[in-house]
Amino acid sequence: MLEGKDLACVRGERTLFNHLNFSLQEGELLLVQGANGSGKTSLLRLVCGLMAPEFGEVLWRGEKIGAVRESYHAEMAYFGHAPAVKEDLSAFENLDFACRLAGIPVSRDEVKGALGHLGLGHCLNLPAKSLSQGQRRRVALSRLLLAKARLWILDEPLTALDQAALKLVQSLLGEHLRQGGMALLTTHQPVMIPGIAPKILDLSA
Amino acid sequence: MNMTQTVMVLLRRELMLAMRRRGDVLTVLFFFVIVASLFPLGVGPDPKLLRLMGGGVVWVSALLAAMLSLGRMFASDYADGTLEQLILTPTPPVVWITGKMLAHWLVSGVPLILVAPVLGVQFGLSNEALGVLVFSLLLGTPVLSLIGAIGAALTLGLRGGGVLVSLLVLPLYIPVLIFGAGAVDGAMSGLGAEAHLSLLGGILILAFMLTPWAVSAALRISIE
Amino acid sequence: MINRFNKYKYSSPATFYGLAGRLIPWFYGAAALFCMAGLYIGLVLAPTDFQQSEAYRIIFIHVPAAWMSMFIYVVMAFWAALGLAFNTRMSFMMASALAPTGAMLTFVSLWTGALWGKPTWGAWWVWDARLTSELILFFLYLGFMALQAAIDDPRRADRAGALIALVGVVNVPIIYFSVRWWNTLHQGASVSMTKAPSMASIMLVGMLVMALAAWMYTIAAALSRARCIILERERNAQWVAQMLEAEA
Amino acid sequence: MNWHSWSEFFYMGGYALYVWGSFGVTAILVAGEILLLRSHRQKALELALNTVKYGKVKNDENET
Repeated sequence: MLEGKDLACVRGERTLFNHLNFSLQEGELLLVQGANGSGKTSLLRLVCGLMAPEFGEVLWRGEKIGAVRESYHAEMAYFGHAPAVKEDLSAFENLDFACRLAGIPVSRDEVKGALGHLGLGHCLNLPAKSLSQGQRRRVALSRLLLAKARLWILDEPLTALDQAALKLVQSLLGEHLRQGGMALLTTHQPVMIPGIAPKILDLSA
Repeated sequence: MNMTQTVMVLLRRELMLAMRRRGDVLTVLFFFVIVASLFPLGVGPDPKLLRLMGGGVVWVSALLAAMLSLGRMFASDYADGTLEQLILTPTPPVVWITGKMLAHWLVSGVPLILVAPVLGVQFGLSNEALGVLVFSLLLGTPVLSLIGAIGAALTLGLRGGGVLVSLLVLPLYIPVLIFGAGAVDGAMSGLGAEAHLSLLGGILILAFMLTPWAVSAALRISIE
Repeated sequence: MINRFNKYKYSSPATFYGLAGRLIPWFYGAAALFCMAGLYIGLVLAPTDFQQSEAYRIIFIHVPAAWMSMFIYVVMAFWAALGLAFNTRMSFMMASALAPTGAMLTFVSLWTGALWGKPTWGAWWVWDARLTSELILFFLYLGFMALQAAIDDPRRADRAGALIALVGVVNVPIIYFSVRWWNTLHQGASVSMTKAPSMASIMLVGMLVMALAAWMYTIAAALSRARCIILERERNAQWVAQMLEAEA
Repeated sequence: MNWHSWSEFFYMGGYALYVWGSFGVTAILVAGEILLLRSHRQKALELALNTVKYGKVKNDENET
């Protein structure tokens, strides 16, 4: 499904990685590991198409992602360092606009359900500026539930979350994978998902 | 989901955000009024001179005010990650970029057009010239948002971005200034404003067709 | 390892660096020769103009500088477009290498324009269409350089600069047209510098020779600046180490 | 030959300030650019030599 072929990434004067290969099939989890500055975030941005690789290519269903941009983006959800939550909008408005702009009309109940799933049911109408950093990240994560994407690309999804939320996110990941989804993620914490052995891609090597 | 829908959703979101940050919109408007009011204090109250200068002064003030508001166009979306998410939607970037530029014009261009007649009266413009002033702003201010978007996109996240954007964008604004102020001049002197206005319209069409592509490229460059 | 990033051998910085190093002295030499010849024609051989006396001799600097300043901007945009289209790093470096020389020549043409204007029009600065356009061109150069200077990441600096150069070159004709329009409307000074003196053919020859000198100088300066940029950017590359060791 | 004496040449029919002002400033600017280029080259060479001797400078931790 998703393949990286002979990828190279150069930032400034440094070659972050070179000759990098990976592949991801339905139901698989790929953990990207490496020291700070080894290019984890760059790899994720490259895979989702925010950045062009210096060399090599990323394939989705056997085609270059640049060539199938629309269908690729429709099936992919990205969660980056910044949660993409507007302070001046409420949790509901944030998710509602985000989904509509992504071309997925959602009802108020669906949004409520997704927020409830992440333990934020009571925050529906609160402006995001009154939410804590961890709560904002959970609002952003609930977007993943609404987007119903096959491929999740998550950059440090577990930072700034408390124990309960950590468990919750891991169980969401497990559910997503069991339904045939795919996930590519970077994290500093260990990821424990029963029944799933993650593939590891180590950039420091 | 079709493209007009995307643009409409984006517009609704941008207007809602602007409503919740009314202060920013009003700041630009006051800036416009203050800059235009400084000129008589600088050159003296001679009505003949002011009538002669009126169109040009209002236009220069509009240019500066439009430039001041450019920072808001992409900066907050860039900072909080919304811009990345927009790029990763299936919608072609030029579509939502057009929506963004339209929203910017509605929020920072239209208020200028509404206030401009008051400033024109202060400078003693004739009724006909006031009409032409409003019409020229109606054709010209969208161009300011369109061209300005390129500068705003290129300077995303740079230190000193605000000053830099003026250096990049103001030279490109010159044709709009010339034809806009020229139209008011033409109306005042009785030479007619049609030629100026149609050239301004031509520039608007050209900018509308070309700038979304340039902005799309610029955002890609800045976000990498 | 670096080699696989270079799609085209001759656009590779290493090849360019050596080639440019060998060419630069020739271009400087040619520039000096043309300049001496041009100055001899312009200052010594060319007769006194019956209208403007000796002041017209400024055009031997002014006109070539003005030509060159406009031409360099177009060439810069050409390299920028090439870089954006084919992702060749050398093209971006050439665009950045040309800008300071272009800005310098634009300034020269403004300066000499002012010095020519004072005795001819009686004012240091006249809002003449050509001078005004040249001033705007100067701003465009400054904008390009300021943008590149503000960006730390060389890749982004290259591309952002290239885009603004392209936007600029699309706008230049529109700006020039609008400024001329504005100028005729306000009946400002419409005397143009090139047609003012009744051009004797020797004057034309002098101007062309000076223009050639400006060409040669621009090429030499741009090439040597490009070499500096390459050295800064590629200092981690194998070939730089080998070259420096060979020289030491 | 258009001139009868050096002083006449330098006098430029009364336009000396303008003519020599133009040629002089241009010469200064060109010479200045050449000097700047030379120092730029010197700096670039020193930078490259330093890199070659002491290896890559790895101080940037930005991951983006």
